Amino acid sequence: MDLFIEQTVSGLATGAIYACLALAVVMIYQAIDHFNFAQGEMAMFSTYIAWYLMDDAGLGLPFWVAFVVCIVISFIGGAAIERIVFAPISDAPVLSHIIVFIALFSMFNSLAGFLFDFTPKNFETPFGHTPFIEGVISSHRVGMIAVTLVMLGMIYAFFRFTPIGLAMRAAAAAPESARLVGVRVGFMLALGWGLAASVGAVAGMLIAPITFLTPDMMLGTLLYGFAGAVVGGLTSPLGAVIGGFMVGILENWMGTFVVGSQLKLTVALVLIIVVLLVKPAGLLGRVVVKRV
Amino acid sequence: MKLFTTTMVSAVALTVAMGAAEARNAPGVTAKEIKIGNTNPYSGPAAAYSSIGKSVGACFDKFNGEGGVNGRQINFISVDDGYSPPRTVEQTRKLVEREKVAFVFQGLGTPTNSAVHTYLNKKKVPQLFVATGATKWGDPKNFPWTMGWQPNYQSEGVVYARYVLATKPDAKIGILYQNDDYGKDYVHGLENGLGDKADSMIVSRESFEVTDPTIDSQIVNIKNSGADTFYNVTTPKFAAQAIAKNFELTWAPLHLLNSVSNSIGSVVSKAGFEKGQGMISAAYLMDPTDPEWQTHDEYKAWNAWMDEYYPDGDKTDAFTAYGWAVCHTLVQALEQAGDDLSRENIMAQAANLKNFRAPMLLPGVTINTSATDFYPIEQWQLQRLKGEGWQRFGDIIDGSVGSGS
Amino acid sequence: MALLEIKGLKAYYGQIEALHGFDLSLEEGEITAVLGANGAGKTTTLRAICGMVKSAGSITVEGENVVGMSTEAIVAKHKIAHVPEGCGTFVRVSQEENLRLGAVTRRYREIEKDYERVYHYFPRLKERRNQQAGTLSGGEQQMLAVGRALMLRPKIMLLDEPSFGLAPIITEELFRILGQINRDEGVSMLVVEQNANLALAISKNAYLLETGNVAMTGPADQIMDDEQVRKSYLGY
Amino acid sequence: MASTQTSGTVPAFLNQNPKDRIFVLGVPLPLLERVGLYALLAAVVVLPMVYDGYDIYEFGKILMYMLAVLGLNLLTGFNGQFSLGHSAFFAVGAYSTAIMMEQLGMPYWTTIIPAAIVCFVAGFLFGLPALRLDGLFLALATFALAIATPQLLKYDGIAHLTGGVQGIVLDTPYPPVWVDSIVQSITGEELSVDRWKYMFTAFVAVIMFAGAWNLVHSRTGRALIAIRDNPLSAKTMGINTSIFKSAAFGVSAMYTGVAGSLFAIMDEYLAPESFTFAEAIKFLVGGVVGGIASLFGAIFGGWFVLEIPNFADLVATSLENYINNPQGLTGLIYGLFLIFTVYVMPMGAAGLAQILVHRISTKR
Repeated sequence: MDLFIEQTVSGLATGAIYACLALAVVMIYQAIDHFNFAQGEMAMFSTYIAWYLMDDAGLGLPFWVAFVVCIVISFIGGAAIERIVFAPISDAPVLSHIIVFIALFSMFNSLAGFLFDFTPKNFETPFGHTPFIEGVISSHRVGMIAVTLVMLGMIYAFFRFTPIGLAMRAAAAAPESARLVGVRVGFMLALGWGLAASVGAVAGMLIAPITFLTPDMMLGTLLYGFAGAVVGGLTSPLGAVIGGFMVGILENWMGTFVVGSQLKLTVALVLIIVVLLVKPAGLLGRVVVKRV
Repeated sequence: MKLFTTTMVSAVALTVAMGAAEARNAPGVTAKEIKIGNTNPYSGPAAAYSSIGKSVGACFDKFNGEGGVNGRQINFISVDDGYSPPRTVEQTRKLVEREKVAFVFQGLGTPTNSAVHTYLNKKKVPQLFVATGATKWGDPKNFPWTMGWQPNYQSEGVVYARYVLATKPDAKIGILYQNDDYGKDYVHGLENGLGDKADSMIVSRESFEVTDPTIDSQIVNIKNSGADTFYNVTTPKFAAQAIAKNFELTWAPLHLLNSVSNSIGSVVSKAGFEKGQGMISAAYLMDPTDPEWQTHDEYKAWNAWMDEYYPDGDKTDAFTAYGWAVCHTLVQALEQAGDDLSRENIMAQAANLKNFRAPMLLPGVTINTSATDFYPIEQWQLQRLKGEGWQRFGDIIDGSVGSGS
Repeated sequence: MALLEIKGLKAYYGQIEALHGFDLSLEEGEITAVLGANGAGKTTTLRAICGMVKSAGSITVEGENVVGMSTEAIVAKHKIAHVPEGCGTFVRVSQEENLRLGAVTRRYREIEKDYERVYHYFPRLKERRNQQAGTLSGGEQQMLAVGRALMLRPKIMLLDEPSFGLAPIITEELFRILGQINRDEGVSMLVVEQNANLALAISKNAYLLETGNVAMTGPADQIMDDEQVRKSYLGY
Repeated sequence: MASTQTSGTVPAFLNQNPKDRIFVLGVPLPLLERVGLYALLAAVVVLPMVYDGYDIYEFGKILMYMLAVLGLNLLTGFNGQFSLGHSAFFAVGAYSTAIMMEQLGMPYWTTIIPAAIVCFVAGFLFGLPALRLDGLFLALATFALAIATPQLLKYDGIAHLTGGVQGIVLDTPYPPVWVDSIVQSITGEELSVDRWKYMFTAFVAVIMFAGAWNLVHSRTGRALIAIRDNPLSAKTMGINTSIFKSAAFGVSAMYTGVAGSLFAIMDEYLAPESFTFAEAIKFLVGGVVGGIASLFGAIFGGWFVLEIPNFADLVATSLENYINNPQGLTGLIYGLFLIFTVYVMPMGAAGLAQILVHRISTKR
């Protein structure tokens, strides 16, 4: 098969990883109006929890039970982080929030290594690793894309059609006005954190069977996830997924035909900066109109 | 390096005070104790390697429990450098100047050891058996106070090159390597081994970063280059990914897997045995997870020690066997040194190991050093994955590359 | 008893006392104007009623003291719709979603016909129902803000400078509609305004604030006739 | 440069220093600050007379980190822009020095000024697009920069300059003969390399600190602060915000870059592994814990950045008997410190000191 096509397909498969994480990025951006720099580490930590639930050395639960339990734990954990860590500093300047994100980043990373050590762990997949289309894509990757799309549908519907989704967006973007129409802003933020942590957990559990589970699995991945979210538009879940796939493909194209594999991360860096400058709303996002 | 000789001369003045004050023995050596320093990445991106530091510590605990070495207890001070070179400098200087260790042993990592390479040599503090396989550690002419231990990465590359030349002379080789000194050393080794044919035989070179999420794209490129031989120079996580990805692409080249990642327990079993059948790898240590060794005496001794002194350790982790073996090597050197525990003599004895067999080395592999040969282990044996274990084949191969050069 | 009864209201920004303890009341179904110069405490008064500033004294709505209650609870329980200064538009969502947010505390099934109610008062909004709210003009955003308030089916509307930044012709239309809403739906309104003429024209009572205290109070027409008020606030 | 541009256009209030009227125990605050400054300066001069070897090396590193943190403080604390990517400018400075020494054979002490210029330009150029990015987005862009930096340094295309994955081993910075002879004539012993490295570092650091001090207390500095506090009104007052913001980015990069140069000279070895995201976090931690809007805070931050791993080690060793691998918790300790700071002293150690000063101060 033609190298170009093969790289494109491979890019799609990798793009699914980024799409997953980009979705989590958009989720939290919609819910709290911030990037969560600790998002990757939180997802990684959730994945370790799932691993512990599943592994024979841990609780030995079946995959789907562990999957659900992990999502629930992540939801509670995410909401708890908002209530315990962020609620007291809700009026503090952006810098304080960024610092706390970095603190969480550092803490989760460190804690994962401490609790689960650093050797790569094998993470099970219910889809199996058999070839789906011979020589092109495996069953797990197809399953992963499918789950990503399902998640996308759910998130889209949640934000678009449910009152609580709308209230959540309002609470994030304009907390004061939201309060004035009776939105329980604190509750919304906690809910948003919980949901974002859950989406991140799903992303982690889908990614880990491919990358293997290590405490540093998310650092580079998160950067690509951010790139995907920025390209697609931070306010659009659909955009984030498309953006994630695009970043995956673009990374492969650039790596193979243009800059070589040594500068792939730089591609993500340039992409983020260029999109933020040239089209800050991304492909599908809405222009954020500011009243001055 | 041209300045180095002048450096050495003027550095003498700095170290006079230390040497003169304490007669013969190195600082940190008393009638009851030998103080040894070590830096390891207990935190940070390379923390997976920290089990080496821990197992070395546990090994010294065992010797101390049995009366010590030469009647002296080993005081092994192992500190965290987070795999950050500046931190290694701080920590090493602290060990040498404040803790007054006799020498440093088994510092881990190439960039980290490079950061203190000149410092320790200027100060004439032995930098013994560093835990990295770069070639530069065996340079007694310019760095008489530094010595490696494990076979260097280049020598392993040479071993694969010879194997390919012998069994598959028309091979088209695709290389996947980690973009750092370790990866590039492996590539150089293979190129050296192939000699003139390197340019025609190597059809693809793809690198990746440790921060890359996957190596899929690189493997697609290598496969598309028409390669029929895959030289896999990756650390465990990426090695497992590569094995799985090849299988996914139904690509079945001759797979040469570097020894860094040939652990049955932490790599091959995780990628799946069925995906790695027929892989070739070189080894110098027994893999504790390989069923073949379960009845071997050295394995049993190792196993008993793990149970007693390092119960938290992971027995599938090959680094614990590594730590066990390197610790015995040092003990041998110290025993040879007897009661003359000056830094000079410790270094001299480390450079005077003759046919020493550290436990858990592969049968037939021995350690030899001399004043001009600072590469303790230079032997390999090739093995092939069959079923759920490695099968060794062929003779013990000498992979030395330019000893003492 | 009045619908909204304020007694001895004090409000604080950090250490600074912004309101110094005054009384104010709003009768059911009436419009009351609150006038005053910049910094007199008009906006703070409205914010205090909604529990958005730290305050002391008592604010009794429908017989319950709401001081210390959370904003969300006051809005939901007592149906107080606050149209803040600068509209408080949710710029990222569509115009109709803004209306939807106005009714966020009500049950989903009950609000369908309220959209039509809003469009009845503001036909122009209907044309732009799916437009992103941030792209609406200032006048449209103000109408949207009132529309959003209506979605709550409020008992009380608190309007903060509704004429701010609007063209005179639009301001007049807006106040005409406010009067109409008051008559048709019986919504009580507390209107804070710089444009005292317009506010007094639709109000029954009025308060004049000066530096955190009530300087004068009485029926709107009396206030309008007052010599000093005319000079200071009405400009003739 | 910038100050000439603004003279005449900057409104009068920027020329007032509100601290002039504050008195602590009867002493005017600016005077007190000045005394504190001179005391620190005296300490910096005295240290190499007392210490040598590892100790003086550590003090040198504190000063080096102080400069790096100072760069971040100037940007974030005084101009309100964020950077999670200052490890990149640290690397630019370090590599500039190393390349000039290695490729051009320049003596180490001549490389500081060119490296500073290179870093200023790099920062200024990065600052241009950064102008259009809000706080959060700028944080994202610089986050990406920090993560991509080690990879860029290893790039084969520039490996002949940067040494690629091998890094660069540098020559030892020996003291100039005349300095050595002066010291020998006074003390009778040779000046050790460690002491000289410290003296050199301290010399650069003191000049840079004084520069920052003057900058912050100048009209330019107040313009920067005005932009931080209210960009819109700063604009309406006639301050060219974009030039100022880019220049602030440049100056900030220059400070951190010079710290990088000093780092290269001090450690005599560079590798891409020395410039990871962890390094960027370090600077941020130093800035925040010291007090991001304070010059004195940078001194505390520099000390803190160097000592916190030692502190983590200490905690780790004391826990050794209870848990396995306590050193793994270093990151957790970092994180807890950050959160603690944000909660308890949002203005950092300097802010805390300020509060204490205000408790015992009077206004006239």
